[in-house]
Amino acid sequence: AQALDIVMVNSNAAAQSDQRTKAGFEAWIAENGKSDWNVSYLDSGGSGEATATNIQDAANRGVDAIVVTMADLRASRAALDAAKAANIPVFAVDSGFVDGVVVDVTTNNWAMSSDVSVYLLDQLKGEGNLVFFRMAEHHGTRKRGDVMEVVLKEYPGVKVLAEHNINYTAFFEDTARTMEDFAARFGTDIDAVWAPWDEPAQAVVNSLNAAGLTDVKVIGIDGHPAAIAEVCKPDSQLIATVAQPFEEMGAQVAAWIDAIVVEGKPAAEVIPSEIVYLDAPLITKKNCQDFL
Amino acid sequence: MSEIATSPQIDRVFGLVRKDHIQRYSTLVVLALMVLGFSLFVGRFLTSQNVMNIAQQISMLTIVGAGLTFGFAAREMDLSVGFTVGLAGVLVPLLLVGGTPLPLALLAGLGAGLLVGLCNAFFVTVIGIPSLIATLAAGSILFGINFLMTGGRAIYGGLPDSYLWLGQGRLLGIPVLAWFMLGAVAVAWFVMERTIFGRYIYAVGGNQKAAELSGVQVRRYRAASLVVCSLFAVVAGMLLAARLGSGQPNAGERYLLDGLATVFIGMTMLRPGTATVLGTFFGALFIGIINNGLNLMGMDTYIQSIVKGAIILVAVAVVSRSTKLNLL
Amino acid sequence: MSEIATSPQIDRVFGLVRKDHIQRYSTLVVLALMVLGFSLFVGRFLTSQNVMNIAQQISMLTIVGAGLTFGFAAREMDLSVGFTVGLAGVLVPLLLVGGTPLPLALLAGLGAGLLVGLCNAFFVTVIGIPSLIATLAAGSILFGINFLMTGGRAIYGGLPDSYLWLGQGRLLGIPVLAWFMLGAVAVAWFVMERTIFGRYIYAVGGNQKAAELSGVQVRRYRAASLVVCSLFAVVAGMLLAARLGSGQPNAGERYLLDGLATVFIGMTMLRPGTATVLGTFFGALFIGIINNGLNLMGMDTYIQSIVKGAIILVAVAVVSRSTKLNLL
Amino acid sequence: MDIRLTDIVMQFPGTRALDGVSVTFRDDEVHGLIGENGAGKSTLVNVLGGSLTPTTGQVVIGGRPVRLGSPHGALTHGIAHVSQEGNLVSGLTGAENILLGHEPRLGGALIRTRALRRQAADLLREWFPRVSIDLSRPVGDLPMAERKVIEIVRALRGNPKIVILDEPTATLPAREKEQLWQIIRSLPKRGVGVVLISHFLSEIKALSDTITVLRDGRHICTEPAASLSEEKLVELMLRRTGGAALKAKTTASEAQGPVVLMLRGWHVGAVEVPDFTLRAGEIVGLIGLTGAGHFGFARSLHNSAGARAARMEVAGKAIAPGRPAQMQAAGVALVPDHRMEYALIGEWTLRENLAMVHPEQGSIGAGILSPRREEAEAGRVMRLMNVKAHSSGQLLKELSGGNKQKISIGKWLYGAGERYRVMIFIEPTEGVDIGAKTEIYAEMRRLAATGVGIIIASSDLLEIESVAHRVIPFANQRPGPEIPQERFSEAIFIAAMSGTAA
Ligand SMILES: Nc1ncnc2c1ncn2[C@@H]1O[C@H](COP(=O)(O)OP(=O)(O)OP(=O)(O)O)[C@@H](O)[C@H]1O
Ligand SMILES: Nc1ncnc2c1ncn2[C@@H]1O[C@H](COP(=O)(O)OP(=O)(O)OP(=O)(O)O)[C@@H](O)[C@H]1O
Ligand SMILES: [Mg+2]
Ligand SMILES: [Mg+2]
Repeated sequence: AQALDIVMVNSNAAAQSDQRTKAGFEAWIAENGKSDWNVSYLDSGGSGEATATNIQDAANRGVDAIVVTMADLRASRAALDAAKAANIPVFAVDSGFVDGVVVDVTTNNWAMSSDVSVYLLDQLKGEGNLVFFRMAEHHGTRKRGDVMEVVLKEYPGVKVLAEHNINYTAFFEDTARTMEDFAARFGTDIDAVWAPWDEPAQAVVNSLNAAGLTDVKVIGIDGHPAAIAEVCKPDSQLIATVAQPFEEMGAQVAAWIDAIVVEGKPAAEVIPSEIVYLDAPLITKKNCQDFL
Repeated sequence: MSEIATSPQIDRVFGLVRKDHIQRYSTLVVLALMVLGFSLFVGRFLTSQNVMNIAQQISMLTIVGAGLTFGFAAREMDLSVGFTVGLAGVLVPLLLVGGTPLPLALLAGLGAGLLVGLCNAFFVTVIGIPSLIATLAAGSILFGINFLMTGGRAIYGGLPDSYLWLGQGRLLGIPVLAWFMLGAVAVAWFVMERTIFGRYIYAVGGNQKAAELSGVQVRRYRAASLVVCSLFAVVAGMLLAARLGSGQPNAGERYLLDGLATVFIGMTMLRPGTATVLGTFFGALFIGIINNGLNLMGMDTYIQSIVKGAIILVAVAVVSRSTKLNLL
Repeated sequence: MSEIATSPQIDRVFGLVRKDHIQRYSTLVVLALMVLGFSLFVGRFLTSQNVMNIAQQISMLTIVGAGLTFGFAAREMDLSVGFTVGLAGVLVPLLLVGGTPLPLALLAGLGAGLLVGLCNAFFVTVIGIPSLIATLAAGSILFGINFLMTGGRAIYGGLPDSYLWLGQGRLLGIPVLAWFMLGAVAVAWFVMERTIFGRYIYAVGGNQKAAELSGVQVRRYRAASLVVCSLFAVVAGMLLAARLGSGQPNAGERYLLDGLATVFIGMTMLRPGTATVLGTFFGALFIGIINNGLNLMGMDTYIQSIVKGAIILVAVAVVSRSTKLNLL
Repeated sequence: MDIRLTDIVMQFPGTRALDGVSVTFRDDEVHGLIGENGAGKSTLVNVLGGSLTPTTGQVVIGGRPVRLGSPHGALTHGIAHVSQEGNLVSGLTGAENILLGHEPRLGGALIRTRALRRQAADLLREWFPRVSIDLSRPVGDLPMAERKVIEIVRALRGNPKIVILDEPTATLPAREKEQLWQIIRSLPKRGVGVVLISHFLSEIKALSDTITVLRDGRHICTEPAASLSEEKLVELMLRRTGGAALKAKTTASEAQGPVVLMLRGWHVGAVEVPDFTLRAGEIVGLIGLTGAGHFGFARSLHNSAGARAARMEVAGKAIAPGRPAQMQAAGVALVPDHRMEYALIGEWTLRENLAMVHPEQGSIGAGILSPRREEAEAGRVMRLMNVKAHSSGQLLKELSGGNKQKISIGKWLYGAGERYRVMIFIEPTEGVDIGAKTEIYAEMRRLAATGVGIIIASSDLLEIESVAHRVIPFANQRPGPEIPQERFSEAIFIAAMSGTAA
């Protein structure tokens, strides 16, 4: 075994995606007995500037590998150059492939959204009123919203009652509050709610229940365990989500680090392509038991 | 000595009354006009359902604001209050998920608030660090603690219904949260306006030297104001997690700026320049009603933000023209 | 009559020097100790590469802090400063992507800052709204504008190299950002400490009534302090976007609390209780060095946050014990 | 019961304010404390009142050394302190201030609001039977004189053993002053000893049973008042023979200069002045009772934003009323009362305070300041005004009251040249010792001699008598008939002020 110093820079550690990636990464290390890997975790709290600073400091510290999760690496150009100059490999998880990164492992946000969006609209049988939550500040949620917007064009029978851009810093409370207001405003006119990821979807479900609305179809994306459990409740209004394999991404990156940094294999041999897409299956009330 | 100055000539008295009222109630008048406008032009604004929504939405903010009011009255600012909200909002769900009975978990939350308040008070009154710096540092420490407690993740599920009821249930047809808010406002108002404790808090904030010369134990009341701040913040935090049905380590952060806003707006009414509990309550109502009304109008988030800022400017302009407000 | 009092007995003079120095330099001593500690125990801390990194990392914060220092000196607080940073950080990249030549885009950024500053100043000095409220509302408005400009998304790519050079390049081996920071500090220091303009800003903040009765045009200098605040903020915003190579509408938000922290820490040194440009600079250095040093030690973010809070408390405790600091 | 201070040393950075002072204060006498500005009087009573802990030395009460620690600690030992700078909570009402810390309670925690109002009114009536103050208004809205009364009532409310009054009459108008004198005289009989600080020697002499003189932080003597003449007191305080110089009167100016200020139909607030003329070289005194409008009139000549005038001329040029900056440009200067509130910045150095009005004097052009030039000009003014400080870099807040006042005047001499044609002084010797008073009067006379027209508004009638050429008494917001110098006397002043002009 070889002792490694690794830094994992989380874009926003309060988000489940970062957490699950981290968990998968740690699990792989534990399973493979890499007790001499020393990993330090830096949280950028959602700030692009903090991400750049964290990468820069890690590069300067001279660690053996840097993992960046859920950031947008286009805003860390100079820091990546510093890592490159110091010959430190940078592994990106859902952070976009840019020059200076070994690989970006991710899922396809357009594809995930098209799966679940079409599913929702089909469940409505092309008729009904929709509340549309979006969030433009994160690239993933933005792409999902854009896809929904395009898909909607083919469903003239579905009317968007209201659109709301979620405030990222307090997304859960913001969504809950806004949904309450929409419930008061539209009442039983609401047939469906589209949320850009699972946590606001959960907030929407809570608010609907509190407002006494019981016949609304809600979808989320990410497939967080709590969301899958919610989908599995027969009477829950959350009808679908998409399971992103964050743990797998974490584990995959750990395995690559082992191969490239420890065993010294050339990156091109270990990693199939610059961007590696992992599958993200649609989860509905029918198949959810398989994912619990 | 003051015969001349106080000889109450009728017109002067009327002049005085009018001017006083402009100063004290102009922000409230704007609030009333806003309510009227929304009632007339926004369909579901005045439904009981929506009124309950507003009450629920502002309750945590009001509770945090009420706590901050004690601090402001004593001229102490608690910049750690958002993280204290977060602390309770993570600690209590964590304990509950771990199987601690509800009353114990709530007590632990209060205990944590007491501890935070006492630490802040120690650094401010014993060591002498200005509260702005001490609580800024405390906020940094609490931020770390909140995230460490859960390893950064939010807590979902596994919370007992009795707990969720605090944040989502109703009592006598009124949201439990609203009861908490009204209770907190009533208690805070009573303490500040009707007890010696409150009087001394105001005195310490008004003129520390004078309070000292009158035999008021200044340190004790400065310390108390910070402890009360933290206690109200943990109550808000526990309720927030119950409302969200989830413990989120960073959910409290927005309560600092929003809480300050309620206090500032409150300082423009009733006794202009002074933080009062009722003023803060109306301040929270003000913000809550703008948010809710604009949401019901279906206004876009970003435009809402602009309109909200503009309304605040207009509302405060009237009193500002006639009184010199010193908030700092 | 002054022969006796001024007869400089040696021990008295030494007594003076000692006590004064404790007050004025204790925070700096902690800073120096910290640098020493990191140099000894953290391998790469004292490399020229890392020193440049630190300079880059704190430069925007220092520039914002220098602006806020003008506000504090005049007793005006600009709570919109973070959103003003964001405004420039979105507007300038947007113009550049749209093909505007660099000098024009930068001028537009400065113009936007001037406009924001003048609006703030108008509401504060003409309408009379306390700056805490006026700038809080302005922040809400700017937040909306920043996001509306880009529809909420960040701007990537399409930025000219000459612009990126401002945020990422070097001049004479030193990061361009560091030059900007040093320039801003030098200019701000000179204006505040060596010009009548700066003296009047301090006068207005020190005793507004006395300044007015001394013939100082109080409004003008209060307004000026807010305009300077905004101007420094847009400079920081333009540099921030150049450093990131991206215009992010919410990138500025953390500059409010962090900027205040630098000013507060600065107020504990040199002239305790007064905001000074050099104090703010050292305050930013303080925070920047903690962040960088702990990062280099490989400490987890959350523990870093706790350690940072603790270091601030310790650093400020010494001066707080010996002086009464009034920041509010 | 005795309270004894023994061998008190108080060392401030750079200043030894008290140097081994021992005094005994008793609860059955009025103990006068005198000394020039900066002698250490306030410092001594701050030690007695618990606000300062001495560097060395002890406070001994009833034979036992005690540690007071804080004003609260002193209060528990029966020592109440009315400090030189006012200390009330301006947001609270008069009644609430009087009983702050002693509120009538219900169940230990609640305030009995009605009882509080009644008790406060009773206390006011008990101590100041002939003063009526609206105790239901926030004290921030009350005139200074009323605030002082409230402070004194608050100090007396718990029947202390010793009450410290640090220059209580410096800002009091005549009528309140007299009432306070009666109260001070009566206190020892009620078992309350008084420590009285005042720069009015006649007042000290008339009220005290015992007098202690301090000089440069050292105890000079403690003697029965009866054994000390005013001349002797001056000599002990100043180390020079008192007498002629201190009593000098302004000589009637022979040649009347040109008119420097002319007003017709002046309205400001409720004050109305139909006609006013001031000539170069003359000193005009304004007097009046509380609320008579003379202070407001004096202030309005410099800060006249709210004033209306049919005509206003300064040095022959017609101008419109305006803010201080405009009036200064026209040649009008004002030394206001309440210096810490209206003139000075405590956290600033003396140099910066002095340069506040005319910083350009210390500038090398283009608005850039030169510390060396500032230093030189500040030094000049400090020598001219004889300021007691260890350097021009000392912080203003560290100066004694009288020396602060000198800085407040010195501001207008820093870089002023011949620029001001009209100088207005309001209570120019508030808290100033008798030596410094003569220096300030001399400065006013010197300015007059250089062709400045001077207006002085003061509640110290002796001051007016010794410095003015003519006096305009105000009553009910209107000027009364002018009193020429040859008719000056206290009796005539008082008659004119109460509107019953002789
Ligand atoms: N906080 C302080 N720091 C430094 N020096 C001080 C401080 N307080 C007072 N002094 C100095 O101590 C000396 C005595 O001051 P004190 O206020 O006791 O004088 P005083 O006799 O009350 O004078 P006055 O009649 O002018 O009020 C002065 O030289 C003053 O400058
Ligand atoms: N130097 C000053 N310059 C401007 N305004 C002043 C000044 N001093 C006092 N004032 C104003 O006058 C109000 C009353 O002050 P103060 O109690 O001294 O009364 P006054 O006008 O001086 O008359 P009097 O002393 O006879 O009561 C203050 O609250 C303040 O608003
Ligand atoms: Mg004194
Ligand atoms: Mg007065």
